[in-house]
Amino acid sequence: MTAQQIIFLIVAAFVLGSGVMVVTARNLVHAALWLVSTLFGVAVIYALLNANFIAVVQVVVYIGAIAILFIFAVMLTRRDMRDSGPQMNSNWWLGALVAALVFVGLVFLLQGWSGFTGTAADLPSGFEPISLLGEALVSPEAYVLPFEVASVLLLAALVGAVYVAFNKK
Amino acid sequence: MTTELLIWLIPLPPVLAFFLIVLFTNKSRAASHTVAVGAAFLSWLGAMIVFVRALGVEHLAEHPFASAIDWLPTGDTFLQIGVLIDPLSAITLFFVAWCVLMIFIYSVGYHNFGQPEGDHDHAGLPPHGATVHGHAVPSVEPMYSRFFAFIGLFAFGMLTLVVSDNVLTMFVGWEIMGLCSYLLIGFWYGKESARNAAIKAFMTTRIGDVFMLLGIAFLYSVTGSLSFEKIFSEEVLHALASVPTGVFGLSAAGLIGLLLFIGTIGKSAQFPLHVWLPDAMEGPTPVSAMIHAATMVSAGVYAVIRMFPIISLDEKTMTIVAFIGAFTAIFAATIAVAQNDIKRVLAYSTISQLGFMIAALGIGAYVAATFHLVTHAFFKALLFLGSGSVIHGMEHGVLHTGNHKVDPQDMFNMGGLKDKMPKTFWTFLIGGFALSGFPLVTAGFWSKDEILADAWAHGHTIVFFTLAIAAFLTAFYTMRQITLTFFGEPRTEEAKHAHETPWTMTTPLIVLSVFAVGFGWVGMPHWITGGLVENWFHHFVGSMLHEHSEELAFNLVPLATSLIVALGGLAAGYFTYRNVQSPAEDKLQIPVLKNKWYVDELYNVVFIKPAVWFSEVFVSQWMDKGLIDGILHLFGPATGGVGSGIRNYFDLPVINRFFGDGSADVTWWFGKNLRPIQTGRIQQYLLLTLIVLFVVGGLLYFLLMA
Amino acid sequence: MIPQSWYLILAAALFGIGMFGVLTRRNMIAILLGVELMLNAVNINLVSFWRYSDVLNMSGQVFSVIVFAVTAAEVSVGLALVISAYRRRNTVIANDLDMLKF
Amino acid sequence: MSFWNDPLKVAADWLEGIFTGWGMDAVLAHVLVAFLGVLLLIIILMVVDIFLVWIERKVVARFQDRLGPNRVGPFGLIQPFADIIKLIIKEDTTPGNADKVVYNLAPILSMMSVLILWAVVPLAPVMLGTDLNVGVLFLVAAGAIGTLAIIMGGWGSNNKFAMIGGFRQVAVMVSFEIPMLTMLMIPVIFSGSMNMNAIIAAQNPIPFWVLSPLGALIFLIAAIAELGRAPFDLAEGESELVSGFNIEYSGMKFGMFYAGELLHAFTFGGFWAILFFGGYRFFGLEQVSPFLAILILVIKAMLGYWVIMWVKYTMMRIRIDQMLAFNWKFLTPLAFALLLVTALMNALLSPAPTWLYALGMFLANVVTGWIALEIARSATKQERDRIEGPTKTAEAHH
Repeated sequence: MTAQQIIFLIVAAFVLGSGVMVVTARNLVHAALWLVSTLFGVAVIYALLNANFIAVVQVVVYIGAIAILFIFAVMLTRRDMRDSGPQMNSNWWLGALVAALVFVGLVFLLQGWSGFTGTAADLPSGFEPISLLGEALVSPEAYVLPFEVASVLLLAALVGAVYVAFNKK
Repeated sequence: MTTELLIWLIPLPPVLAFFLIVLFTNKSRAASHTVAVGAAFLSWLGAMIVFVRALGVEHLAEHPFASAIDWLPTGDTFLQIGVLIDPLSAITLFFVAWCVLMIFIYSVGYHNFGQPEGDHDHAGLPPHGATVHGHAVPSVEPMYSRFFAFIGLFAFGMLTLVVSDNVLTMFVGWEIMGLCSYLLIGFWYGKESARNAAIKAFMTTRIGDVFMLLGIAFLYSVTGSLSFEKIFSEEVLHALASVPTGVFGLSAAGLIGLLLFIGTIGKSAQFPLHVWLPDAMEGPTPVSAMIHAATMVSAGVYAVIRMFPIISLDEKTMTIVAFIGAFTAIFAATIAVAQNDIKRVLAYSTISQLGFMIAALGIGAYVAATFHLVTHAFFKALLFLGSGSVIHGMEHGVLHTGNHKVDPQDMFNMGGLKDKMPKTFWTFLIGGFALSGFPLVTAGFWSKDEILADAWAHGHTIVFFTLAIAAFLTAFYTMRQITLTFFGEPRTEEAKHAHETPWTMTTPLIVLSVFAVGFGWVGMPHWITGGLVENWFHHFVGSMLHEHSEELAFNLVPLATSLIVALGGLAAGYFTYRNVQSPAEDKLQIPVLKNKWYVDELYNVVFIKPAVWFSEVFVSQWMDKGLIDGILHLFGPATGGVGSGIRNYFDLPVINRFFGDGSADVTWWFGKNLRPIQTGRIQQYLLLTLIVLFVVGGLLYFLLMA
Repeated sequence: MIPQSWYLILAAALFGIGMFGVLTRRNMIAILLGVELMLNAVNINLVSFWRYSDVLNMSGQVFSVIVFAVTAAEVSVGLALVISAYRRRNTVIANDLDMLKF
Repeated sequence: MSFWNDPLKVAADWLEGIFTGWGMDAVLAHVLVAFLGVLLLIIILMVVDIFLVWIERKVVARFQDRLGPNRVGPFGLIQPFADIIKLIIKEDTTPGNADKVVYNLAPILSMMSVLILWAVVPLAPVMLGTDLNVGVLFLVAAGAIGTLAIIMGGWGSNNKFAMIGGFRQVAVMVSFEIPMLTMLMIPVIFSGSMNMNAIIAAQNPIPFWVLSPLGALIFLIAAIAELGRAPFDLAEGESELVSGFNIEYSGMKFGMFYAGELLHAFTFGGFWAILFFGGYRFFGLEQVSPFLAILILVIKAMLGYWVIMWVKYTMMRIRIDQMLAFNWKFLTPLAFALLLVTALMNALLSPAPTWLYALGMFLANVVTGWIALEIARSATKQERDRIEGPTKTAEAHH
């Protein structure tokens, strides 16, 4: 077992543990903070995958914006923040069963795939994923259209969110 | 900008103006006419640039400005859409652009822009005037913007036709103009006469268009192309001339030429199909000018000139063309003599002058016909706009006296307008003289003289004499018109109060009168200038033909003839009508002329009555009501019996009870029982979805694997 | 070296946890938290597929970037809806908002 | 290679040699040495931080025409240590019903968000924590953790003032992150890299503040707002929120917030120097020795820190709505416009000679700034007329 594998296992355990806390924590602010730690762990996973840019963007976007938004939303709906009632549905066991089935099904499907246990090739020397990514995002032959559509989607979401949440006097 | 691109752009501003006005600016009069006149100006500017550049090109006929792109796929090949500027289209573009711009500007004044809204004007009727501080003043046209939209489209049609490089786009422009003439002749659709005239114009020209389309189809089937460049090449022309058709012993070229020429007969109002044009006077006067001078009828002649290489291949066709042209020239001239409506005289004069051009083409005088087309466009536009100005002035008088029974278009109600409307008078006089062919100074003289000279020189004596007489009549009725309108004393109270029109109307008159005089000089035969200046026009347009036509030598007979008929006609007209005060004193009010040789009546008896009889009595009464309805009435009860049987024994019990109500019951039952599933709880839905997905997915997986 | 299966199993597990959250939490914000976990699982998959196939082909990273954008949009609108619902109905419990039934 | 030229490498090699000599595994030794390096950096930073307290207090005193600490040690140099002792021996209170984990985690995270920044700070050409190829983005990512720390502190205290302070600070940080991120792109455009070292290397011979003075200014403003210092110190707002998000903290926990803020300010001064003033570069002096390079960087960072202090002690606090309006209606559009202008000019001028490139960039910045100021001026005038209009007429009425 190499050092990398050990790190992976530690991080994966951290991610999964935090993830479980996200969905089980009674206090929603704690759940959101556990989400932060999950996301941070996922960022480390990205770094392990040599995707530095994605890792940093994960921290900037998820922790810097999305998690903060969640915490804000929790605080703005404060009445239920310290809700002492159950945080789960009555049929939570069914949800758990389905989620477990999803996991088992996914793994079952994946292990039939030939590339399942494949290992990664070494990165070519002088490999600059950022510039490649940048070019892929703005190149007309590649992904400029989805990229622009995503930006339009963001704008629409911005307008929509302001409109929906705006307190009409 | 390359010249080719510019040519592409020339027709576009008016059509853009059309859409702009229709879609956006139709609420604002000022915006509408600004857009329309601006568009006309842009087209004019483009046309002038192209024209000047065309002048600078040596051998323009061999190396025209041309550009084409693929348009309609026809199997493996494409029908092309393209533009072409050769000497002929350059010169046509020149006069079209000028006339269109002038007419657009004129329309602003003609429709009383700046005047108040009428007291009881309705859309679809000419404005009746408004009362301001107790005075009657002209009122603005209620459908002002609509008018500019339509003439914009009209100009687009004409410009498209002129710049197109193939018969198909030419035909498209041709048909756009057909539509616009319908819309504009019927512009005041509140008047029954205008409605009828619009329908008449549309239907009559349609006859010609159908034949023209046949000709185009035939041309395409024979040559496989519609581009001028292809069909006028030596080999294609040769092939066309040598293919027999078996129709009247004409060659393919002859038949195609004849069919296309029938289109022109309709569009340019030649003899059998001329009846629509006088009635088209129901439209506003700028429209008359547009149709009669700048665009539509010129388009007909332009088409014949354009198709001349094909038409001229067959002698028989040429003879027919010459005959119809000459006959129309004299026939319409005789009618014009007896008309009292100022615009109608001009309408018949137009028919007659177009006859001149057609006759000239029929005898092979290509350059002379083109020359006359251009000069005629200028002076006839001038005359129409002038007559519109006169009518406008008279309407002013009518508004003043309030006597709406007086027809402001009847020349016998006028008289003495010379002093009331000096600018209109002088420009009208110039136009009239140009029409009559007043020697040496006017453009009309040079072009008409060239036609006569051509006819004489090539031995077409009959044509020559016919046209000479027609020219005499032309001078006569023109002078009659001028005398009755402008000279003498005012014959009515209204004429006394006639008033000069605003600058928007007089400026175009002045500009056009410059051309009515000046344009003749570019086509002076070289013997008059002693060879100092070459006959530029002959040189320029004559280069279009494969064998360059020789310029004619000086010949005294046609020159003397044109001098005599012009001056004689003018003199006769003036002296005859100098003292005529009322229609009763007019000795030329011969019924047969007054009634246009009874052609309308003849058509009425020969075509319309039988058609009405056929539809009303034969089809409607006998066939439809008698035969078909009878059969149907038989079917009715029988079907009714069967139907009620089916209804009672099949429809009600089976369809309604079992299928209709039954399915509703079943659906209702299901709905009632499935209702608890729809809890409105999103997580339950999701859970259910996933479970179903698992069951179905698992089943599929194992079934497919097995 | 780490075989790809580790990443895929991690992603699948995270996805399952997220789905459990979505299916069982009563609070709408908590449901959205679960959605976030699921989206992250997807992103792990995307990036690992990028790393384990041709690294010169950036499709995996590009799509994960687009997932970021979509997530941001989803969260902003979703939370705006939650707050709006809270203002109107005074609750953030998903099962209390069941007006859309028969 | 000598200690003089590459001290870190030499020291690390020596230490690794010692560890392996003890019979330790080579990989483990490497990791251990790396950890020791991190520890060393943190210790140095903490020491610097202690002196920053002294500097801050001295500078504010001079600004306010006072002497500042002058009793403990020469020039009061020992004063911060006295402070620390006071903070440590103070009672560590925790509010009732506070969310203890969150409450205690917040100051640590706050300090961490600052320390983590130094991972990408190039102290010298050969001395930096990690040569990350997305170093610039890392800056923002660490800022995100700082935001989290403040909201955790605000919420965990179970105090309304703390909560409001936290809210305010987060609103400010989240919104000022946008112009800051945008301005970070300007050195990236010029250098074509997000790597800190590459950015510094690209500032030869022209530092980026010449190419983009407006960019440097906007970055500074956004940085001050990120720091939450005056005039953007609404989260603390002594007069209204009685210290804001850290109201319930006492003892060393408060000390960590406080020290974190000072170090953060110093760090941003450093980043300002790196991104716009050439970092450790000073007429080739940095090539002589890494120690000189560090000295240069520290001096430049101190200058930036001094500017930040200068602003803090001369400007008054502005209202939250004004601040957010200033960001969203002025700074963000201006930043976007400047980014566009810079990118366009860069594309346009890249074939031009250097002097023309620099001149064009400079002028483009000046023109953009001038246009923005004109627009702002006319908007302000309208606003003022709208508000003061009735007052004036009322005065006229009297």
